[in-house]
Amino acid sequence: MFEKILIANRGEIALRIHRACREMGIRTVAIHSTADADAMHVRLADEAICIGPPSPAKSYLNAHAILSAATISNAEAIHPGYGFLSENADFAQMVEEHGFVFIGPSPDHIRLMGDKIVARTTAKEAGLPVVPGSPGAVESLAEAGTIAADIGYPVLIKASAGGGGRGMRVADTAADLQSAFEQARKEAENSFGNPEVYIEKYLRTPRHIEVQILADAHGNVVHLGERDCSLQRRHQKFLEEAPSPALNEAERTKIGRIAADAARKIGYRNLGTMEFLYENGEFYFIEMNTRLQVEHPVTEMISGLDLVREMIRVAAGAPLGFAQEDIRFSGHAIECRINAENPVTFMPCPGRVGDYHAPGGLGVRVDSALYAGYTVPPYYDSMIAKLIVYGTNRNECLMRLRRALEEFVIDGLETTIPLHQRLVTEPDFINGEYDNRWLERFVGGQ
Amino acid sequence: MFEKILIANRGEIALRIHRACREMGIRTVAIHSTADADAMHVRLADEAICIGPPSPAKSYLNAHAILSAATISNAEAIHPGYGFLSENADFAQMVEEHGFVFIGPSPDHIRLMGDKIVARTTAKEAGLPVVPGSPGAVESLAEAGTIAADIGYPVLIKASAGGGGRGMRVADTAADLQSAFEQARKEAENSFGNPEVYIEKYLRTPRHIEVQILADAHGNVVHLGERDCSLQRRHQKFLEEAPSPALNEAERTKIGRIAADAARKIGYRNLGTMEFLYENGEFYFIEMNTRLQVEHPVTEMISGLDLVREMIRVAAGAPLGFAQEDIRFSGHAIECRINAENPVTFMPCPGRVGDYHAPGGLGVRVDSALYAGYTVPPYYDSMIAKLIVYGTNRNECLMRLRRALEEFVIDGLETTIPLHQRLVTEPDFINGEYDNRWLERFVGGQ
Amino acid sequence: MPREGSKPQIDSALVHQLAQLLEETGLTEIEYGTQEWHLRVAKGGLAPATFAAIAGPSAPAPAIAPVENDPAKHPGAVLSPMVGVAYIRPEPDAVPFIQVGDEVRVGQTLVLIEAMKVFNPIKCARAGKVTRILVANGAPVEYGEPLLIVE
Amino acid sequence: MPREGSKPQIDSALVHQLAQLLEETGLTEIEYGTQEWHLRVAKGGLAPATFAAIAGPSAPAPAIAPVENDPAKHPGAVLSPMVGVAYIRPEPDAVPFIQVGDEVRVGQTLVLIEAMKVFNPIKCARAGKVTRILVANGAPVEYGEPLLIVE
Repeated sequence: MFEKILIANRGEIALRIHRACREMGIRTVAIHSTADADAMHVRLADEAICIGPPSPAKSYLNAHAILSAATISNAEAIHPGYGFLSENADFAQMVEEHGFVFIGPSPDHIRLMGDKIVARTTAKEAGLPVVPGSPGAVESLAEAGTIAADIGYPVLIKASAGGGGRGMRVADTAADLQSAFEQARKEAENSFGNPEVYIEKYLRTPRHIEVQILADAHGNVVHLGERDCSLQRRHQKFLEEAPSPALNEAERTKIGRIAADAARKIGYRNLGTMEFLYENGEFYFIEMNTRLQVEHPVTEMISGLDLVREMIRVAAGAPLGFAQEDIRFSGHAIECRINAENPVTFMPCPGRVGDYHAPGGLGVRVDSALYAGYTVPPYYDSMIAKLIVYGTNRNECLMRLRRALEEFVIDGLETTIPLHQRLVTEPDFINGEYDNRWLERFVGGQ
Repeated sequence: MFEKILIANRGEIALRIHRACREMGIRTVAIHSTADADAMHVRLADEAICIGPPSPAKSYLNAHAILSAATISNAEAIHPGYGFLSENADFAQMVEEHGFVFIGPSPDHIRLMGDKIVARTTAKEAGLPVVPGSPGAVESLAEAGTIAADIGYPVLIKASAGGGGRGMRVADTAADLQSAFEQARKEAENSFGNPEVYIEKYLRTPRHIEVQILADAHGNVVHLGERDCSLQRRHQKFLEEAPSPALNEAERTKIGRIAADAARKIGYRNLGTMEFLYENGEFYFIEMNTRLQVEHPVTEMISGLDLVREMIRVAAGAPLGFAQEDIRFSGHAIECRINAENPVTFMPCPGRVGDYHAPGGLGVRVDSALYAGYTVPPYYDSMIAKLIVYGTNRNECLMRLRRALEEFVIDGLETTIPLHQRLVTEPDFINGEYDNRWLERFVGGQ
Repeated sequence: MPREGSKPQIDSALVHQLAQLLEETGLTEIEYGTQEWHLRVAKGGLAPATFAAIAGPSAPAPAIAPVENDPAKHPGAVLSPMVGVAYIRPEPDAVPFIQVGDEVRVGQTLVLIEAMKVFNPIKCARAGKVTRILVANGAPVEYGEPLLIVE
Repeated sequence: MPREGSKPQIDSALVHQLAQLLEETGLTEIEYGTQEWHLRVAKGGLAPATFAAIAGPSAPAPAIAPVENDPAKHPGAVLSPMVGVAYIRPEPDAVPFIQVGDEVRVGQTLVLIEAMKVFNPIKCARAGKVTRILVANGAPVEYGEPLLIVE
């Protein structure tokens, strides 16, 4: 096992990784920008190294600085967390070339899944159901028209290099196609420096369901069930739950097996997530995230596994300690993402935290790097805490979530807690009857 | 189910009960002394009623005031928590006579187990192994000599009305008997107003192992495994774990079955704990606690049950939702009691809490009514927080406990956290090799 | 609670404003505070200032209640010695024990508190005039709750 | 969490400002506080000014760092522009680039920082005299860490 791991991230996920390392007896190296000198992960780590100024490009995205920090601290492995360089194949390759272990999949797999068109083709070949669409990039409006007519409207035009909802446009009818096509290309060009787009069937009321995969370096692959992440606003997940209230046991087992088989076929290693749209009993692969997800705790709660520990074990070459049949899911878990944002306008609200009091007691987990007096810097993501609640069934989980939200105190900042409080009393949510567009409607389409 | 429950307690256990009620959709009434007007349970409850001045005798032990509060708030049931009136049979009876439900066993069972000699006889008749000793009260030194010679030295002289370690003396040889007998009687007289004592075989290196029992009003009884509470100082438990590192599966199943059978035989109802001494593979019943225990969370962690919820359900007349064979234990849990005390001298240290930051993340639960700026009043118990940690096995649990203790910040007060931090690195503790006297030696026999 | 940065800054206008109030009112000292800040100005040869601690990081609830309006703090307040139900008449149709404006003497029953089905007379401990009655007939009262004010 | 002491420091400007307000307003005493800090100044026959350092709700972090002793805050400090390993000599046996007391000119190499196997010369941006060298040869340095002081 590793003696020392460098954590190439910040915020709650840096703390999450630090905790897993501590619990495995592994020493931790925190890296940080000058804006994060007082951050929780910096305070708790065995060593901390300032690698640059606040700008992410010069600190958390600065591969050279991170590798220098790994060198001077004699770290053996680097955990990239999520965001920043976690899905950057070149970074993963540099890490390996410099003799460190990258705690994640191989650079080749990151690269493969990083290009959405290649990912889709690969997924299809590996047996995953995909949304009907263009076989590859669509170069002209004429070609787009032919394909759209073939798969049937509405269609979605998506940037090949896309992510986070940018470079995406819907055409409801043939009349909308031209403007959607042109806007998507333009936004793709602006956002990713690459105007290439492709076309897919647009689903009207899909749910976002993703399957967690874990694979070791010896060809063993398991799935850890699904997460329902349909509650999104502007393609940002807001609340996630496991298991999905929409799936039955047979569907769950089937999609899990399909996802694990596909991961096995492509020789995938470490943790990964296959994201699907789900509508009318059908799954459609959309993309694979080759990293730890923000919402991984809900899977941990129902499977009893520590996913960060598993990532580290697998990266160190250890075989999985269990087979698919050993994995038992029990109970229900929900994660609320708490952002430093106005709960109505969603304007980010960085600043100094006054009182901070996390809820406690049975079945309540808080993953947060906040503390009273901490200043949330304006340079990074606005997610400041994750509240994860477990119950033996969904109803118990909802009731517990409600009381935990009542106890949560974060003063000095505006947060999305009030919106979560409204959400947990909504009949649609209580009944599990929501799709990917429900939350946007609920918050007034903002 | 009840609409409204009055919580006849304070501190973390009042908050614990409040949380269970909230999660069941039951409204809560907090009672409090004037010293606790700012307490967490008071802030969170649906209603709060001040029932008296700081002195416990005039507030939390004031049965009349509590019943008046239940009357004016239209509560249907009263949860007594632990300590205070929780094992007061007269109070339980008054509660019932006034038409409220007492969330606990019947007054008769409380009374039965409240007298230690009667309890011992009852336990023996119900099939529980007991420590060899006098059949009842020992009136004279001569009688004490005969009995001691018969069961063999060392012997323990104990107050019939005793508890908390008062009115207890060991005689190692016949030469010590007279002074031990006289001192025990005197202390019993002073502490409990009753000099009656009895004699038991004194075990040199026993462990304190207790079995959790849960029974409904329809004759269904289950056991929820054991807790090892051997780490004690002056008969006050300091750290508890489940399962016990000393028991094997066969012993666990056997003592659990014996305890459940005994509870069934005496017609016990609601939650209860049978405490045993364990030495050389043998169990010896010492007493039964007819209430919720401080350390109940470790059982919750390994059984997946919410014991306070179960108490409320059973008190409302609901049958248990599971049979013995449905109960599965998994993993390992440890609870650290964190007291506002100097960790070396154990001098209580009430006062104002400065910064407060509870540890979070996977497998960590904190039950505490503290918050930053709260003033711990000097009138009540010094326990201010319980840190409960779960792991899939004991080693994982210990590693997680270590990191959680590193993260816990309680400023402004002296606490026992440093002692827990020392404890978790001690080889004897890590190996599970400790008995009831180990902690006293570890802290220097203070 | 919105909170500004920690950089010490003095609001001179505020000091001037309090200084002027000092002039206008003829007081020798004004102390003013909120949860967030605290200001005291004084004039003349006063006793050394005693500065009470600042409210601090105050928990989820408001720390300071408006002292002057709290009848429980009134020197003439008669506080409930127990939790129960207050009655201001001996019987439903009887006249009240007392009314505002009444002169009361020591030992006179002011209110009954029912607790555990027992009616406990609350007697007057200090003679005076009833200036306020703070409880309604049949209202539940907490320990320490003000029942009436005798001045 | 390791914690440094919040070393009390006096902001003289603040005291001066309040002293001037005292003059202007004719007051004899001003006490001013926020949750973070508290200051009282007095004049005349009063007790001497007490500076009650209020610890405040202060988070785990020190609110104010000791400015004078931190070389990174020194106006002549040369800070490392990257994380890496510092070398004060061009080769293991060579003489150091600079020594304390040297006069340095703009553009002169002061230190090398090795990062990603590349040696980056850190050049002098402002002429002056080297008064302190703060890193040892071969020592790892963070971004922003002071390397030497040129005055």
